[in-house]
Amino acid sequence: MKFRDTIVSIITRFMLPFITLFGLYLIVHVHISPGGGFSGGTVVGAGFVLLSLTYGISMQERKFSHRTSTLIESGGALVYIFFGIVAFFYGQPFLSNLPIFPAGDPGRLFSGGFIAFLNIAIGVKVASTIVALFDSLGGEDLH
Amino acid sequence: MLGVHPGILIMLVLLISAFISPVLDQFKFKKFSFLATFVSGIVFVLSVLVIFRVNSIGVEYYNFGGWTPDKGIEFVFSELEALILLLVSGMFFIIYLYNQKKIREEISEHLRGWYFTLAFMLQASLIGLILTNDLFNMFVFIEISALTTVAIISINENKDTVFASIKYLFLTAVGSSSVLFSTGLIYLLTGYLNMELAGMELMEVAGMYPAATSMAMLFMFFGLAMKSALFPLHIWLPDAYYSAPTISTAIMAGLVGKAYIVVFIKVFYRVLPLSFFEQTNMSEIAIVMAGMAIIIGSLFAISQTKIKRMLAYSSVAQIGYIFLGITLATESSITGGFLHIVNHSIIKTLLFLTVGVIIIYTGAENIVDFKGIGKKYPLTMGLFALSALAMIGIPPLNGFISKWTIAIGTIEAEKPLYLIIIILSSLLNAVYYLPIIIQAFFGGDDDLEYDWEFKRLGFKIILPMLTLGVLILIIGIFPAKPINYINRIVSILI
Amino acid sequence: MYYFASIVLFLIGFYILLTHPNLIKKVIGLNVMDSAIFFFFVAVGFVADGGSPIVEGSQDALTVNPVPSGLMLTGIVVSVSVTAFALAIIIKVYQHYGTINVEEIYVVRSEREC
Amino acid sequence: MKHLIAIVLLVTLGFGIYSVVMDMPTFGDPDNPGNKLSQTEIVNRAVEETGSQNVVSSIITDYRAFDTLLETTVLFAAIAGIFATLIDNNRESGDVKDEI
Repeated sequence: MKFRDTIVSIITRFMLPFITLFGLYLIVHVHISPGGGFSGGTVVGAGFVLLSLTYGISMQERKFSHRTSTLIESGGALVYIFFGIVAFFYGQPFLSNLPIFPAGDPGRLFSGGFIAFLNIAIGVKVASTIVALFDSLGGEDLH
Repeated sequence: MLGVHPGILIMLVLLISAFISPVLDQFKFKKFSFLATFVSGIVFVLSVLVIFRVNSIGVEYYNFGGWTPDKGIEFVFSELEALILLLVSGMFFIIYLYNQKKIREEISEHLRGWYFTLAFMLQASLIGLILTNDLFNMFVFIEISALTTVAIISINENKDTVFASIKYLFLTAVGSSSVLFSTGLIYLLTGYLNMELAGMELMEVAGMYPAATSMAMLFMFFGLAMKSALFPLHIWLPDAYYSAPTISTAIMAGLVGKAYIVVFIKVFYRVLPLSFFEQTNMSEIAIVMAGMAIIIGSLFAISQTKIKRMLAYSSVAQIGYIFLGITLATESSITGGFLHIVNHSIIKTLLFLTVGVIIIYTGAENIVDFKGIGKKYPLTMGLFALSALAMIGIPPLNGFISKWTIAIGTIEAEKPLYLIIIILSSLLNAVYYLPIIIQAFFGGDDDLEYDWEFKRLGFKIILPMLTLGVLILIIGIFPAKPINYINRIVSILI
Repeated sequence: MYYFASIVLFLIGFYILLTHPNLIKKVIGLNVMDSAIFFFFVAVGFVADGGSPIVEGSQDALTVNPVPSGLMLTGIVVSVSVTAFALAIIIKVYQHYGTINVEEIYVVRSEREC
Repeated sequence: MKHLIAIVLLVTLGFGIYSVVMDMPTFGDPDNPGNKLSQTEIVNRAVEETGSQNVVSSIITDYRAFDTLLETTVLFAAIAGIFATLIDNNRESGDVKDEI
């Protein structure tokens, strides 16, 4: 990209860790406070989109190629299905939670059975989907 | 393993293969159509297991996560679901078997991984639509199948497919929105999303909130009629069928519309109180729409010059038959409508498969090009003729049985006008199918010898078509068993 | 009254979808329609004086109905997917026809038929 | 003309729906049929049954986790469709337009 604004690039560099951190917080604390895999994943994805808006798509592509995005998306969904299938080995229906996974102490980070894990899987998938969407829909013009 | 049910395994197998295909695609895996055939074979075997299980155990419910139906999501396995499940998975299996080298070349090679990903998802969503017992879950399945259908139309992009898919996408999105709105109204009135619980609750509250109930019904009807292309809402269908690749067209024509009709049956007979449907003139409107679909679909089909478009308009008319059967709501009309879902799915798929062979091997897209083709492809055109005759409703074939049953239904419902419409439309069907058959076999040069095409096409293309042809004959000659089975379903529904 | 607002929004979206020839505006109309339905669902689940459905400490606090909100999270994602896919196809339409105006597309198509 | 037909259609639809709204259960009433399960069956028991304080999360990823799986499938379908339609865009950009 030919044009680069100093202010924008510095602020991006400054903000990016916080955006990502906030997204991760939303994902991981889904069972305690408002948030969730989708919203958190979108925030993380938006961080990546900001990166490619400021530094051009090539920078982002180096960190996040088409191939990795496909692998991450499929992987996220497969992990979700895997958590569901675990129930079969305990004689429970698909996607059973508490009979199998430890409930923990409500309000702590490690509680709520598989809820947090499922949301991590979703969050990763959604983040990569947002980036891939941006790439394929608007990405061309940034080259 | 207590929590495992063959029906759930079907969903899981399909979803997992849908998610794995792109990964395999990244690693230069090439044999997608083998994978698809294999997976759909497994699904077919599992659905045979489901139907046996339903026959021996009876109705079963599967609660995801073990939650009670008022909170969680539930799948239901009764005879209705098992029959349509068998139909969908069997048809997918046959269509994938047919998907041989020459036909596969319609879809360019680097897209094949994505194509089969989408096809797996479409199959999963259709099966989910049939099995689910939860209104919101149904909406999500509807959206999956809408998106994947659009994607398999537009996979071979050119001017026609792109425009057809954007048109379909907008209309289908409006349809899903109205289904969602109706779901919201039902939830507002009952507090349940589960179909059976909401249905029971709605029986009681419908009297208290008549306007809201009828609005829910109106939106649900509009949405599902849009999706299954009932007459004034059919405008997306001909373009979509015409421009899509052969396999996509076969899947869409044979199965996608049918799944929505099954959803229509489930929603209108299990959730929304049927008495209400009849009180509020809506069933009258639906019947009139179906009657118009039958006549106008046939008339449009006559005026077409492209064979795929003609078949598409013929589908519009046949969907009219099915809706007529369902909305007349007498016992034999519903049986006939139901049987026509199965029959039309088989016949239309066979028609599109044979036409696909002709178009791909000879390039004959227009009806006039079919002159003399019967001599070059006697078996394919013979099967085409068989299915066309079944579509018209010639006695020993399956189309006759279902049309006959619907006709009996019109007499039971004391609506003789529709009997006339059925007979008239059969004549119209004959007007557009018979000339093609006659031209194909007796038109063209007389001195051409019959040239059997077994070698040219190969066993793997002929086998699926023959299977469907044999099915048409079997259902036509021995209709007692399927009719009894469907009668059992209908007697539970009413 | 809240229901009524969502219905007005629904009708506005539907009007845009029906009458605007521009495909992008049709997508916007579709989104407005979907948002109206989301508002409707959230209004369905509202309970007067209810707090947010996060249970801390006492379990008996009155909260709004969490089910419609949860459903609408799903609905929003679905709507995003449809929008994204529609935009992708519109890009293709533009590449093939050189316009995203439906009326002009019909002109191009009828010229090609002749 | 088209606009007029659309407006007439929508105004009729609007009046229809307006009469429905008047007929609907009161807004925000905890005793609405739609809300009858929420307090007793879901909010009060969610922590115990799912171990999550955020009841909305326990609905989307536990009670109705299958919906969420399908939701990711929808997203995946969209992205697969987009890749399938736009994929050769990057390969042969430019010469598609020449067809017109």
